[in-house]
Amino acid sequence: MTEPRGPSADAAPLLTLRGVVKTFPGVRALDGVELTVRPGEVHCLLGQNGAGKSTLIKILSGVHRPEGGEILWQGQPVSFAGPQAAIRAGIGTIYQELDLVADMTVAENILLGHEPRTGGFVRRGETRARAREVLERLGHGEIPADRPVGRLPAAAQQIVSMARALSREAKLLIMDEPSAVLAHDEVANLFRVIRELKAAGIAVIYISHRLEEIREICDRVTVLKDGRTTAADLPADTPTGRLVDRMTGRSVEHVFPPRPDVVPEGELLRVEGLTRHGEFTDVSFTVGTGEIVGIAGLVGSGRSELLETVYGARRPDAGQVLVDGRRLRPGSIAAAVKAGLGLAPEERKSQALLLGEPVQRNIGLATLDRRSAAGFVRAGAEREAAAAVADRLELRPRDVRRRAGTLSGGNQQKVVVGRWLLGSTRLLLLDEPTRGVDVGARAELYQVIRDLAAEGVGVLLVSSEVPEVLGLADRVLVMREGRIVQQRSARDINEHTVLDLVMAGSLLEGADQ
Amino acid sequence: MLAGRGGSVTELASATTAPAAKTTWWRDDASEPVRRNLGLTGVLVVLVVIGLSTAPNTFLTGGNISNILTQASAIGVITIGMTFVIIGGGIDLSVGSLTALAAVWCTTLSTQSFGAGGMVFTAVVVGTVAGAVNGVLIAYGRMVPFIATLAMMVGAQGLAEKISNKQTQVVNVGSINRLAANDILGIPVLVLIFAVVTAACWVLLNRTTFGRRTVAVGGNAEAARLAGINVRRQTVLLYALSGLCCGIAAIMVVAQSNAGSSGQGVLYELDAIAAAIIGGTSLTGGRGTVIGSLLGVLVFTTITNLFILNNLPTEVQNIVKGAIIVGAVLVQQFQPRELFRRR
Amino acid sequence: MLAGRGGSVTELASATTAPAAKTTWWRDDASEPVRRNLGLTGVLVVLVVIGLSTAPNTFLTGGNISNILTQASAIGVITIGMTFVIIGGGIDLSVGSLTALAAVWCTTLSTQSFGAGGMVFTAVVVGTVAGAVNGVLIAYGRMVPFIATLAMMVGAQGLAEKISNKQTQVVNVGSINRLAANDILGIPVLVLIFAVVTAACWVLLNRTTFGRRTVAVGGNAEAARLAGINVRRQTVLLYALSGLCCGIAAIMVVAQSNAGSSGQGVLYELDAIAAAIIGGTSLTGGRGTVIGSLLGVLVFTTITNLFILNNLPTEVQNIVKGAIIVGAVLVQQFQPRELFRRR
Amino acid sequence: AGALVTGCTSNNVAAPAVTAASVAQPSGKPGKPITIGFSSPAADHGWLAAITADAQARAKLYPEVTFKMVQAGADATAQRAALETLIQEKPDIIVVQPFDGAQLTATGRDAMNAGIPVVNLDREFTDQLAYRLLIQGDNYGLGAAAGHYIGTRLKSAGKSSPIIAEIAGIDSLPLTQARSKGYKDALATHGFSVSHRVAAQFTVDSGQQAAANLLQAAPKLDAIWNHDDDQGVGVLAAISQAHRSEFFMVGGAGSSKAMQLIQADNSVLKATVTYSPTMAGSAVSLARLIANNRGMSDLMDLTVPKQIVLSSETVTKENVAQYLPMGF
Ligand SMILES: Nc1ncnc2c1ncn2[C@@H]1O[C@H](COP(=O)(O)OP(=O)(O)OP(=O)(O)O)[C@@H](O)[C@H]1O
Ligand SMILES: Nc1ncnc2c1ncn2[C@@H]1O[C@H](COP(=O)(O)OP(=O)(O)OP(=O)(O)O)[C@@H](O)[C@H]1O
Ligand SMILES: [Mg+2]
Ligand SMILES: [Mg+2]
Repeated sequence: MTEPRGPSADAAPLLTLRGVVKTFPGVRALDGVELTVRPGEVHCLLGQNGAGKSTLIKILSGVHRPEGGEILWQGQPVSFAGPQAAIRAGIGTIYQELDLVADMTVAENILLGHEPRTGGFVRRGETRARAREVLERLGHGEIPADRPVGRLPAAAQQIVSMARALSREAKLLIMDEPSAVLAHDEVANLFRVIRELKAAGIAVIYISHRLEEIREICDRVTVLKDGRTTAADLPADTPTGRLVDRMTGRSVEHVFPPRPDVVPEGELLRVEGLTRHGEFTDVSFTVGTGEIVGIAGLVGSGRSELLETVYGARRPDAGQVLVDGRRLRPGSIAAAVKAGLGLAPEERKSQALLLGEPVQRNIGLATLDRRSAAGFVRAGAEREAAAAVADRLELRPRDVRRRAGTLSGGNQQKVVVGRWLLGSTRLLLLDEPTRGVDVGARAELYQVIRDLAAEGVGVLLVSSEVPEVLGLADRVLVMREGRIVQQRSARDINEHTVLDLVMAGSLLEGADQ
Repeated sequence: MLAGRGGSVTELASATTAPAAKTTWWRDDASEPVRRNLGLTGVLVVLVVIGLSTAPNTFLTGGNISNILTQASAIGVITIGMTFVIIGGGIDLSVGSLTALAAVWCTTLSTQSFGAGGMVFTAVVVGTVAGAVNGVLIAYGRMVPFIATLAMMVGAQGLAEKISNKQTQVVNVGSINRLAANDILGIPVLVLIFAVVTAACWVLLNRTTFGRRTVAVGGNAEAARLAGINVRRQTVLLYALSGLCCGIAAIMVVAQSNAGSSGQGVLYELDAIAAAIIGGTSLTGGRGTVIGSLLGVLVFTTITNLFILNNLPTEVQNIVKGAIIVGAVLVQQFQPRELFRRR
Repeated sequence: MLAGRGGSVTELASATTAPAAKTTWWRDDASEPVRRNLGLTGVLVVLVVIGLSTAPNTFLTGGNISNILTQASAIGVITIGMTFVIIGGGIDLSVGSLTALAAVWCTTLSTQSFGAGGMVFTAVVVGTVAGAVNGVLIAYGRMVPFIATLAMMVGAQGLAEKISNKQTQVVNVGSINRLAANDILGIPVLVLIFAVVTAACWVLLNRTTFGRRTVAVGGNAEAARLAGINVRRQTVLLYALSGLCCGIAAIMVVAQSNAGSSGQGVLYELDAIAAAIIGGTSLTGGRGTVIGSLLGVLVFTTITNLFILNNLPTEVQNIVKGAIIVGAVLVQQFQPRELFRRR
Repeated sequence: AGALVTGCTSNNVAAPAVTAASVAQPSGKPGKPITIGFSSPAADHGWLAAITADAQARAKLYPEVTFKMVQAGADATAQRAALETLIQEKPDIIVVQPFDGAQLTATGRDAMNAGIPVVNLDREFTDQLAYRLLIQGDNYGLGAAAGHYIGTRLKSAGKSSPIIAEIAGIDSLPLTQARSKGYKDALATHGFSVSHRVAAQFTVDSGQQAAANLLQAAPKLDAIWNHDDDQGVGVLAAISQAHRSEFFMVGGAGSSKAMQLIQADNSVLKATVTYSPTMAGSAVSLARLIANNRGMSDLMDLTVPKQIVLSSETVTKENVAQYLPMGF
């Protein structure tokens, strides 16, 4: 063990939480949390999906009010009446769910609530200038300050969200899974910024399910389980097994299930010359029965669009999609679903979930017809099927009658994937399936995907985490700027090669193609 | 318990028992509509108490109750159709005009010559087709529902005036007129029709794939689309259903007034939307209940009845009605716990 | 997971110059509101061409143009207020009644005795206070805007009837009456007021923190709250602004008719909402422009003027108006690219 | 009588024209070509429809008259827009039935100032400078006539404290207020008062609803006055649905359907008080005379008088035959 990094342990704490309690109808989300954060340290919060991390930070940022316990801010007990109070006290927050106003420009979003102004009039030039300054600092000067935020892809929106938190004078910056929508290069960028903040004496609370990030950036770690602190102030290099044990109460053995040796026979999906102008060009590949094909690439390389086009949610400008050798009607989701395709989309809130509806209905949504007779839904069958999926994916809480909107982020993600585990899906299109999913559940999910493949289901997987693509897929496609630049068996390719291919200006490109 | 200050690594006995996620289903948010309906029932009870104390001799008579229910019938059927549209994420401003159009069309002399069957058929077809046109404009023409149905509201009104030449068309088909005059086992026929429509629509919303799709389309259209639901078709069907309800309501209105006129149905859209919303249907879509809308209609109809029983002048009626709406909603929302909590 | 190989990843990433710079983060259709307004301007041009060909001698005369603009003034001011409310994520059904209430209140004999200043002051205060009450019910009573303003619509109507005793109150204050009769440099005073309100509201929406907060609250109330904006206060202010606009409009209506009556402002809510929406304001909040609403009002007023010039009977007017609305929206939405592409 | 009750409240929209022809004789010789502008509130209501139909039919009788009718919306603002536009077109004379006299007075004055004489039909402007001729029905008299009929009939039936109801039209219109006041005043002269008053919207279904509730509020009634025969269709439907017949009812305005029922004498409707839309035809005829600078042949005066108030007649079984042709 090395010395805990960061400021010395006996510096006066910036923030202390004692016995904080918060309940939602039917759930005790926080049940006596203890946390101590010192100035200038990067403090990580670890915990499974639904452990209460987001709830905790929402209490710190004044969104929720605790029902019990004590919060000491710079030694003084505080109770924030609302987000405004927390902001004024010097706590900035990057929330897990995006908190941007789609129709406002990047600059306006960044300075929302504290616009530079003269007597009620916004000083627009200064707004833009300050926004650019923060974006530069984040290494993203290329994001246009005048563009409405709703027109940026998710990753860019995340950066805007960070820029907003940075634009305020904060003593403590809270980041709730900022890396979930970021690719590795963006994460590196983020870490650079965090180090700068740290150097300036600003404390950071960092939440992530990626343990290696914690090792890289954190000074200390606090682990939550079921709303309680199970370990506080662990050093960053605590062995993974120990961390996982604190989080889950058990150890997670193999992250990636073993790949079968048999070469999949039989072709399920064939994509030929698929093109959508401005998104991707001349994409061709196949997926066999029981084969898992992974697509790696940078954010913005057009992978999501490709999946959606294969699925019929977008109409291609050229090319065709064949299932079992039969051409799918372009632009028809109905045809795709009928042929056995299923898509777990990238944005769970906007693209996948009915947040006001119970989990069981969300899970049953795509296969409604299969559990109905003469137009009548067999609700019992639906509940049973949903409960089985919930068991298989370790949904927390397990109750499938809860509204989907009350689940934690990671558990919502499980519902999205779980929808396609029902019924006779033959080709599963997964777009960032593990975004925000905790280590334990992730392993379960990988196993489920592998099991499905073993049953003969084809899987097309898009992920921004290269190791996930390499570890899970049988075959890897690498996309760059809307083109497939490499197709290879996962055994014959390593992370370094993928990253080289993914980046612009790769030397390997000419050699391989 | 966790006082560990300083850099010391404090570990707790690994918490293997999971005390947290104990769910008590009755406090669960899923029961929110039920609570809301209870609130509305409470409002209704208060109104009944007011009725009993201000008009003790007339309010709770069989005649007055069946009067209230009869008054609620036509607007009730329309509100149920509206509920589906709103749950499906839309709005239908044309219900009043469609009712007028169907009423006028089914009472022209030539339609009347086909007898009651012909009239019912005409009303239902006119309503459904016009509703479907709304749906097509919205689903395929990608018009905002508010504007598309506003255009239909204006246009159908004009068409109804054109057909009737702005004259009130008297109905001479006895069986239609008797619809409103007769009752079965003491229950007026119109009320029975309303009950049947309500029951059927409850089943439709809660037990069928159509109902599920409606909720999905209104709750998150993109998610519904990606789950393989034909959002456009569903949209057309929803507006057609609302139009169908207008057709049924038109027959009821015609039976009640023994006449068809382009002046019928005026402002029904506002009444129907208000009843649905006070019944807990969310204007942003994806949420609402048939029972809530039923209660909403009954509340409004009972208020009107109370006013007349108490002989209130219209201006006072209006002021009091505004106050009652505010009061009803605030009562309905009242949750003791929330008093002490911000959001 | 980068486990184990994390180090190399980081090196690689930091070694390469920010690769994101190569990606295009956006697709260029930021000019959507502009395009939309262009579409509406197109619709207006088409209407002018129709006017020129069907009523060549009267349509483009100075008298008729200032007539159209004058007709647009009062409803225009209300529409601008409504635009703010809708952008802020709400809706205001009470504008018609508030106009009536302000008109009636400012034309009582006792108010008239204070002269023009007293009348203007009364109308503006009545409108603003009633609007603020809407806002309080919505922001603090957590009522759905539709229901809260519906209650206000009904209640204010009753109050207006009560105050005026349902009599039309004639105005004897010369300077108020002259507002509608006079013009400055050939432009009617009412049109000038409308222009000033429009310009001021454009600045308010586009150049002030108030405007930005309106968009934020309507676009994503939760995000606005998290950013430290006082959402409730903003909501109250928005409805008060709408009420203020009703007060101004009441003065304009009173000046035009030399009278105040509880029948004034009937159905203004529908006209204002329709004009705002056709002008590109989104009913879900967060999006809309003052210019679009201005164009929307002009389109509707011009349509009405064309009907009158062409002597159409009302039923035909209605049918044609429905068709024009549909046509206008479809034309406005027309994008050649979209024909070939879904989504 | 059932056979008579066909189709519409008015089976013959053109009927007023026949009456017009007979009345139009005296000053009938053609004059110079003139344009008569006409505006009335647009409303989908039988009586208002009859107003426009009658005016139009009368204008057709005069070959030299160009009839320019503008309709717009259903409120004063919309009508003002219509009239301002009409004024731009400079007709020789304008006949206007304002939505609300007070609110359109300024517009009437504008027309007069622009040199266009105005015939003010039915609803009175508040300023005499705003019109050349006022021809109106008598709303107060309408209510008074109904009140007198009911009062007299109840008196002679020996009732001492009868229960009397009123079903008004749109309550916020000044004309409704005038009618109710006349009714109340007339009843008071008999020592009676209105015990139940409800307001409808001049439409059939609003009449039905108001009446249905009213019948519940008053388990026993002696008399009802319903302001308007069009909404009366609904009122009568509600009465028959409630199986009530212990009272009698008086209508208002005088539709042909109502008169037929009175003639048949098999319903509760025993009388109606006229408020005839034929005043529109008269207004057009008189406008023509004014535009030609002529007087009415039966009067000594060289020009048309400034004001004509039509009286409201009570139509009962005894005299209904005489009024039937005037029904709308
Ligand atoms: N608004 C809410 N209403 C009801 N229950 C809620 C609400 N928000 C959170 N919960 C519940 O509280 C618990 C903690 O959720 P929280 O979002 O804090 O988890 P988390 O640790 O952030 O998980 P994840 O890693 O998946 O984001 C969960 O059981 C969740 O279902
Ligand atoms: N909302 C949007 N509006 C305009 N352009 C967009 C939008 N979303 C994505 N794009 C563009 O589409 C292309 C593909 O973007 P996208 O981020 O979906 O790709 P991806 O490979 O799926 O990345 P990710 O890792 O985020 O899934 C990019 O050129 C991007 O600029
Ligand atoms: Mg979370
Ligand atoms: Mg993507």
